[in-house]
Amino acid sequence: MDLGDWLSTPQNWVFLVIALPMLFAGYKVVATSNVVHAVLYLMVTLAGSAALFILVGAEFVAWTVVLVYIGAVIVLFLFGIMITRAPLGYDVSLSHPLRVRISAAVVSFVLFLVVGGAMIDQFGNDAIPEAADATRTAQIGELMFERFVIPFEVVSVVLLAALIGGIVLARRDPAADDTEAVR
Amino acid sequence: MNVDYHALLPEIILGLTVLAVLVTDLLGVRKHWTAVVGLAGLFATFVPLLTLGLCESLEFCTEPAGAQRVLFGGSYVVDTFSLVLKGLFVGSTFLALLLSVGYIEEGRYWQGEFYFLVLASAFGAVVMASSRDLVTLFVALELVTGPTFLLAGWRKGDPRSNEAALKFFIIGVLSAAILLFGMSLVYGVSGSVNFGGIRAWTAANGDSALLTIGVLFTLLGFAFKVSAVPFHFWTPDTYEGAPTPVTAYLSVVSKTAGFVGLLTLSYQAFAELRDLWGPLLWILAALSMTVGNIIAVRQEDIVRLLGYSSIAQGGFILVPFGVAVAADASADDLETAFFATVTYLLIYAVMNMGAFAVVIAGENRLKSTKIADWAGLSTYAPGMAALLALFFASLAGIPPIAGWFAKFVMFASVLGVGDGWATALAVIAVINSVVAFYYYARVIKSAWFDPVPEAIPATELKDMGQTLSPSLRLALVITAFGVLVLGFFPGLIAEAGDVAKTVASGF
Amino acid sequence: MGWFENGWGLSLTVFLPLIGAGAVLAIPKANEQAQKMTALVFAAASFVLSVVLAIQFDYGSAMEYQFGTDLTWISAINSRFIIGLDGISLPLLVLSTFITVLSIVYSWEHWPEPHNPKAFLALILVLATGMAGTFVALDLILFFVFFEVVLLPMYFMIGIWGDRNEVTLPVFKRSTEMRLYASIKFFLFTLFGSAFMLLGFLALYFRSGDFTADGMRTFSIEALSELGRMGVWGSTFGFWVFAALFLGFAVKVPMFPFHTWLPDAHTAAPTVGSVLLAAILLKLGTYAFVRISLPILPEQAQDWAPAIGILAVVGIIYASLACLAQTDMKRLIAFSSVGHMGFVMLGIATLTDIGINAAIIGMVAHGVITGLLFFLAGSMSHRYHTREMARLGGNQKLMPIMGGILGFTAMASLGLPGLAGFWGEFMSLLAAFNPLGALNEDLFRTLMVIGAVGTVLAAGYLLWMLQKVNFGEPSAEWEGKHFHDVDNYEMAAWAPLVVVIVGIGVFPRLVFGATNDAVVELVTRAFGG
Amino acid sequence: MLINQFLILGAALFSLGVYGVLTRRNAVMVLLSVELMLAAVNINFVAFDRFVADQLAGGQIFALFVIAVAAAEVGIGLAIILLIFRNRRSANVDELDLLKL
Amino acid sequence: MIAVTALLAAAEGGSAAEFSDGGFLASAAWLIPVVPMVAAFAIVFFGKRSPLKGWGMAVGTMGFVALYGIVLFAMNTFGNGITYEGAIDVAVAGTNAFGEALHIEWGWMVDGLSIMMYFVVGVVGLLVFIYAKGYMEGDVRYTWFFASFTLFAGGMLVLVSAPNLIQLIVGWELVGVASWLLIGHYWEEHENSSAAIKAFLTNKVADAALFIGAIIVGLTAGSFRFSEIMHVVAEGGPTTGALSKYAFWGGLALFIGAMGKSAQFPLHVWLPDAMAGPTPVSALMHAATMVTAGVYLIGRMFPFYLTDGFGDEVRSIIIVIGALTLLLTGLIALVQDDIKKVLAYSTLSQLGYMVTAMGAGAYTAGLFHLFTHAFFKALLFLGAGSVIHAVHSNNMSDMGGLRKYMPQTFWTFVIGSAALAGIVPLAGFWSKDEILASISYAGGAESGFSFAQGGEALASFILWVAVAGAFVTAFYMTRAVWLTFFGEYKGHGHPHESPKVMTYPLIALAFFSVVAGWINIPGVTDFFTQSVGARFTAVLDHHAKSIDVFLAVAGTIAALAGIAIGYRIWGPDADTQKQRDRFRVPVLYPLLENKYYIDDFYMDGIVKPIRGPVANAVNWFNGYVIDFVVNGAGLLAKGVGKVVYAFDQKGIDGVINASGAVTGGSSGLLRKIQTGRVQQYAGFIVAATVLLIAGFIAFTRF
Repeated sequence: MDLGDWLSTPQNWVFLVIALPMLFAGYKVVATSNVVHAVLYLMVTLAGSAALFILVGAEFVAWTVVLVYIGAVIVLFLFGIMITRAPLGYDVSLSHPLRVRISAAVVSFVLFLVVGGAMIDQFGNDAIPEAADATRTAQIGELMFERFVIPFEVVSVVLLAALIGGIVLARRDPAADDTEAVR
Repeated sequence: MNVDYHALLPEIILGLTVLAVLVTDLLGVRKHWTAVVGLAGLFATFVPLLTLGLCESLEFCTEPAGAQRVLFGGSYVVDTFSLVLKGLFVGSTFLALLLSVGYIEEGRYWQGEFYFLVLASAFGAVVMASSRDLVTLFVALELVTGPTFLLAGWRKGDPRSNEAALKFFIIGVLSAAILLFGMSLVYGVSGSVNFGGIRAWTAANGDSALLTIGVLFTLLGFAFKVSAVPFHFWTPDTYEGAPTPVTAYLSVVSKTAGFVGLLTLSYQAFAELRDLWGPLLWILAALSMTVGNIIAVRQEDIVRLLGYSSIAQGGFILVPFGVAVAADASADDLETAFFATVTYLLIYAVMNMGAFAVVIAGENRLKSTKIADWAGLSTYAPGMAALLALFFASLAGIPPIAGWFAKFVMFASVLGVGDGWATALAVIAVINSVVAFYYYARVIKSAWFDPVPEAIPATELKDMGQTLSPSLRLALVITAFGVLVLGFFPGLIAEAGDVAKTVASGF
Repeated sequence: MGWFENGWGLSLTVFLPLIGAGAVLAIPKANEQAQKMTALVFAAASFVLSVVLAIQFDYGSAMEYQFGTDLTWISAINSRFIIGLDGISLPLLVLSTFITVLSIVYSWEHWPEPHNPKAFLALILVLATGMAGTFVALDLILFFVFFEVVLLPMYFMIGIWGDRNEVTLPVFKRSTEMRLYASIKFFLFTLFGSAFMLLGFLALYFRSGDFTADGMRTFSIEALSELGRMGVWGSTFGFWVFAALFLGFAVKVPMFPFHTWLPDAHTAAPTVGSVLLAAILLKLGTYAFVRISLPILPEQAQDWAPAIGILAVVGIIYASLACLAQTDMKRLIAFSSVGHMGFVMLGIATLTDIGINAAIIGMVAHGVITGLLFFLAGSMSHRYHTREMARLGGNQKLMPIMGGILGFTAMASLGLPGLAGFWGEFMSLLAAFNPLGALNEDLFRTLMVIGAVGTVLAAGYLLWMLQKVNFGEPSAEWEGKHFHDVDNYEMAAWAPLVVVIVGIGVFPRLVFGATNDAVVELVTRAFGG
Repeated sequence: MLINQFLILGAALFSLGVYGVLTRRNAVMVLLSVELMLAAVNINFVAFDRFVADQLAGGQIFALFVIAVAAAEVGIGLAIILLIFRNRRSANVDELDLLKL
Repeated sequence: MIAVTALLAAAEGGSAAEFSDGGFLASAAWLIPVVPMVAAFAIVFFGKRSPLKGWGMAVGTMGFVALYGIVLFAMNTFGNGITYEGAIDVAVAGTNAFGEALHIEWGWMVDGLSIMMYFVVGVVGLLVFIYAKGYMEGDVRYTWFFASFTLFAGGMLVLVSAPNLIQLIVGWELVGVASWLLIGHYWEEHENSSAAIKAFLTNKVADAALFIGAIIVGLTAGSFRFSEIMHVVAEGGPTTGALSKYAFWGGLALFIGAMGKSAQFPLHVWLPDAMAGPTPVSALMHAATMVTAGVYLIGRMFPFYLTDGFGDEVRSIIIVIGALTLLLTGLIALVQDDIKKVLAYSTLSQLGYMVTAMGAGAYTAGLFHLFTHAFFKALLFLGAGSVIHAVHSNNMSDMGGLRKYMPQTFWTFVIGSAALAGIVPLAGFWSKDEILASISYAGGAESGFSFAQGGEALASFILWVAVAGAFVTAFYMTRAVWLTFFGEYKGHGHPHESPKVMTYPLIALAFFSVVAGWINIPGVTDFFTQSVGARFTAVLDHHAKSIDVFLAVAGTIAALAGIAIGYRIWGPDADTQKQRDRFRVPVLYPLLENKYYIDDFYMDGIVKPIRGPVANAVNWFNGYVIDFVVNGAGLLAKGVGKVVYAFDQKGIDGVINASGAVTGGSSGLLRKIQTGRVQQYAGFIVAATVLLIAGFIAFTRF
């Protein structure tokens, strides 16, 4: 199907409306020279992805993204930036010099081309089947606790470990520094 | 739903142990009790492993031994392979804890949390051995890796340790992302997260460009875990910077976890895609062996040397995968290759743990890991020097110490195919093992042949560090005994490897 | 005593020393006397057992493996614990246990620096097990393991107790301690060889699967020899496998281009180390040729025999000439080993039963003779604190007995008829006149003539060595010094060797009686006689 | 809706993330870029999930786990960064070289 | 075990039939070699403690051997000839080319030839041993001397009792070693040990040939037993073809071996130097043992050398070598001042006679000369020894006029010289005459076995060489006698007659020197012929049935001429010093004095180069070529490691280097830690990944 037909379907317009800002925001995340802005741009991208999930009918995932990412992770990032007193204003030295940037750009662009090419080669014009209804959250829940209970438990341990370990590392323990520093 | 709790018992016990450790820590008793609890838990975990393994000889056991216990619709399987590797993980973690106790206590570290994290990571490894779908595999892998990021930085005051943690972390998350991207593609193309499903689809449709990318990304994600060249860069720094027991843990458990991923994916999920992973791992094996060995020759720091040595050993462990490049490799050959990898992993675990045990003992005594400072060790610490020689000779693969058999099965697996490429890999491996002899011998030489450096008066060394923690002594005894017995009776370990190879069946 | 025949006797002979090593290590460092006694007891026990084996041995059927057993060992690769004793391995087994005992006796009062009897004895005993095991192993992997067991102990012996003088590598102008250079050289050389040897073994293993009745791959030497007899290996396959094995064994022997580790190792090693190296370790290689290469790859052996023969003879002449240039007594003896092993290899290269008989008696003779020579060299440098022959003149005057024994041994070494050394040389030359039918007669006869010239050169360097060391007036630097002539421990260690040298020389049946039938059988099976 | 439009978007974001990882000097920024990559992965998963009409909703569940794990990793990462920052005994931004990895 | 074989006595038939197997004496003859060997070791271990310091044992042993020898000789000569062969199988080592087991045997031969040798070695040996007691009195290594001396005789007996080539080699080398010990007896002086080594090595060169010869003959004949070999030669057998195929080379190699021991030109150089040993050693060595071994070997193998199609071509070489030795070495004797050297060269010349005879196919004649020569040469040496003992110098220029002081020595010496010169009716005359006769017969057209093209001509030429030799012999002996015993005494101190223990042996030997020849006077007695004729395989040589008057006269004239001219030059009324100068012929004299420069050639042309440049070159090769490769490989590997590591470090370095400075958070630390490496790693990883996928897709897709 050609571009015309593609544009004739409304969802695609919606898609474009969401996707293009996402790409722009994504670019800013890696390009902007302001730490805080970068974080906010990331938020935009994630929000976009959430929107896309709703578009394809994966509500639960979408809301989780909003909750976990925008609700927690982003805040975490902001805290991190605050605590480490990273420059809140513009900081041109936020990225490596141009030489590095160019080579990195080449690498990632080639990566994009190869992967994208492979995708087109693989799926061509295959369309996502029109889903009768969105995936029911209940269904997700059932699967989660029957089929995927093990990973669920595991991930809980991951989080616990991250939490406890994070605290231990991040906290200032008295006098540890100088004694340890010697070793 | 009805779950086969017998099959899950090891995970359950281990999970409870993890929590128990945490609780003990809160109780505010002497910290090393947490370690004791952890050790006890690990020990307890062995029991169900045995009952599962020796099932038919036990009356209460319903299913015959070796039979696959398929859980959760095939996303979680308890078979001989997973049992053997769980045993390996639990055992090596046990040793790792033994190594830690003295070290951690002395260094004023956060003990309870330390053991908690180690055990959590081990828990992940154990789960990994049974994972048969991408989700479980990924999550388990993250559980293995996550805590190790933190543990690498456990020597909080030491910038080197911090560096180690950060480097490890950044490379880790990057490769995790790559891995995930690959998994997503594999899932998308094959339409299933389950190994069985993936295999079925590939069997029917063969591969495609996108699938190739997916598979490669996935495997490369694991290549990072096993620190195969060129994904090894983090290894030496992290090994050197992290607390040495953590290094030991990384070099054995977390590395082996990576190999488990490679094994299950290659021989099950991507069983039909041999022409993809065969060449890939062939290349990685050749690179890892060669680069790892050549660089190790130059090392002056013993931990760093072990880092490169473990890269090289990783290469040796990868060699059997190279069998897959042979188009006419029979199912038998592939099973042999699988057997070889598993056997190598088992022996490697024992001897590498032993090597690190000695290094920790020496570090504890000399407060240095410079090989030059270890000169003349035999004059004031003959026992330690002897053990050093023992384990390094084993790593070098000199009969009659365990290592030789690992190398042997490795050679055997690739030579058996009679394929040009496979044989070429064998020859590369031979030359590399000769190179390896040199730097392992160098350490032995320095410990035995060289005079004590003037800087350190031998008298001081004599009384210094006589207090090897009992746990460390225990670890040394276990590993030393292990390498000797396995050296003379490699049949014991070969059996384990033999039963494990069922996973590779059905080619 | 059924248990004795069915493997226990042999296993005990092999493993007692290892147990002894454990026992020695268990004894506290201070208690040296106990360590010595323990070591001696275990070594002696092993020797006695081997003698009992030799007595019980059924010489009527020397071609069959006796006292053997066949147990499961590594089922995963179908490698089995197969041991056995036939006419070929019997003399070598006895030799190894014998020399071990003498080494311990000698060490009693002669400890090399740094003084550490415990470790030293333990290493000797481990060596003993490795050596004895190699001679009885009938499974390639078992053989390989034993073959390698000797490696580490010898590495340590050279490295720890070795010669501490500085040497400067030619060309590269790097100087290092002799022991360090020699030890790593020995280590890497040997491992390099054995790595290829292992590849060869594996190749055989995998090929064997296609030919055995039950399709089982096997490492059993007997089974593989049977296949070899049937000539199942392809020519190119066989060629490469033989090449791999050749590399592994030739390094150990050592044959001409691969010999350079030997002079350094022998010179640097402590006395007992050199003795064990020369007396036993070198034999592992030659024995492997007889036990493995020839029977398993007979056709390839015929293709390779000329090359081996040529290298052997080159080695003879080359070593003799090198000896003439030595100023260091021990180094001279070391080089002479290369020459003598050349005769052994020449015998093997003829692929005739005469030649192989010659080779085996040559091994035994070289074992006792060169062993004794190294003992003497060790004791002399222990007294004079130098091995420079120029400075040792007139030793005969200062230490008549030692000088006498030295003269005797030198005579034995140059192949004086009536002493052990003669048979190896003469018989291998004799065999070279009538090599196996398939081989080029003219070539081997030429080799015979050159080899005969080699005997002249050998006489030359040994006589000149005696002239420099024993004869003339003692140099002024020993003026007024008192030198203790041969002491009791030395006498106890050397007298038996002297007796054996004369015994074998006068009555070669001591060796031939055991070997001949086995060798004839071997040749007949491999090359159709 | 084509599957590819989602995939290409994912690939693009992923490549951007890679670019970021390679170019950012500040550890936090690097971590941000990784999050970007993970977001791309999630898009892939969900899109594929719908595309193959997976009865097990494997893709969505996978995405959920990815989110959780990502959160954990952010936590870990920030903790490490914080630790390193603490070992600089100074608030002077110019000395925070370490973070400008 | 003991397979005693009265070998083939019946099977041979013909001439061998009437021989007896010697009964008990023969079957017990193994004692002859064994007793001395045992005694030698016994003296080493117990000699010092024994009353006579070992001399007792030694002389007792020799007495036993002598007695045994005399009895056997008598039985063999005057009774039936004895042919007996005993053998003990000591090993079977593989199978020979004919599929038969290869036996190694010790054994003992009791036949005419070996019995004659027993007799000679025993009798001469006994006398020399007795004499030695006096001569060696007060020597530092008195006991040791007798031990090795006994070993010397014992080795010779092993040699002559050998029934097979291998045992012959054993005895052969034992003699060599014993000679090495004895020549180097005074090893404090470097020259002596060098002389010993020279003797040993020269012999070893020949022995190498002997090895090869023995191997060739033994293997092709299918047995190492002389009896078997001769059987194959004479009667023919399955292996005859094989043997005759290699007979020439085998025979030649064996002869080269013989040349070594019997000091034939050009391997004669060791013998004169062997004078470094004590005089009794020289006496025994030159008379009965060692040098006779070569001749004995040829005699032992005689049928092989005689029979067409086997070794007969070799004889043309043998005879030429013999003739050369005969004349050339005789001439050297003319210019020697050292009395022992004179005798030594005369020995060489006489050995030349024997070998020439053998070459001419004269078995009996050759051995007969060996027999007689043994006595008078021993006599002469002991006489010389007695003189040296008296004047403490070897040089005739320090002697003169000794006949007044030591009459017995003088008279016995004169008798010996006369015998050597071949004056009727002394022993030397008969044996030399028989040799001349045989040579002339070989030169005669009717000789049944002329050995080569134009052989007759060669032989008849050599006949005159031999005659000339007779002349030379007489000449230098006259010179020796005169310079020693006549004129004025030029030495120091007061010479005196030697003790009885030394003079009695002289007298005894003098007696033999007179009568020994009478047992084989052509046409009158042929005891010796009968005696040495007792062989398993009959030796069909020619020996004169009646005196060849012409040759006898020619020989005598030559001898008398020699004496006459000798007398003319060295005679009493001539001023010896002036005569000496006249005697120094310009070119010839230096040539002779330097022994034709052969020794110099060997030393400077062969030995020194090998010991020096060649050996060093090889050693250099070892260190600078082979080890260069080895060490080079090692260092190269290290170098590569360095490079790769450097590359690796470009990504990784910094932290480790910093680690040294890492204590205390100095800003220097920070600058060190400041490193963007991690992203380089990341870059590597991503790049590698992209490359891999691109590569794989390229390979799998297109």
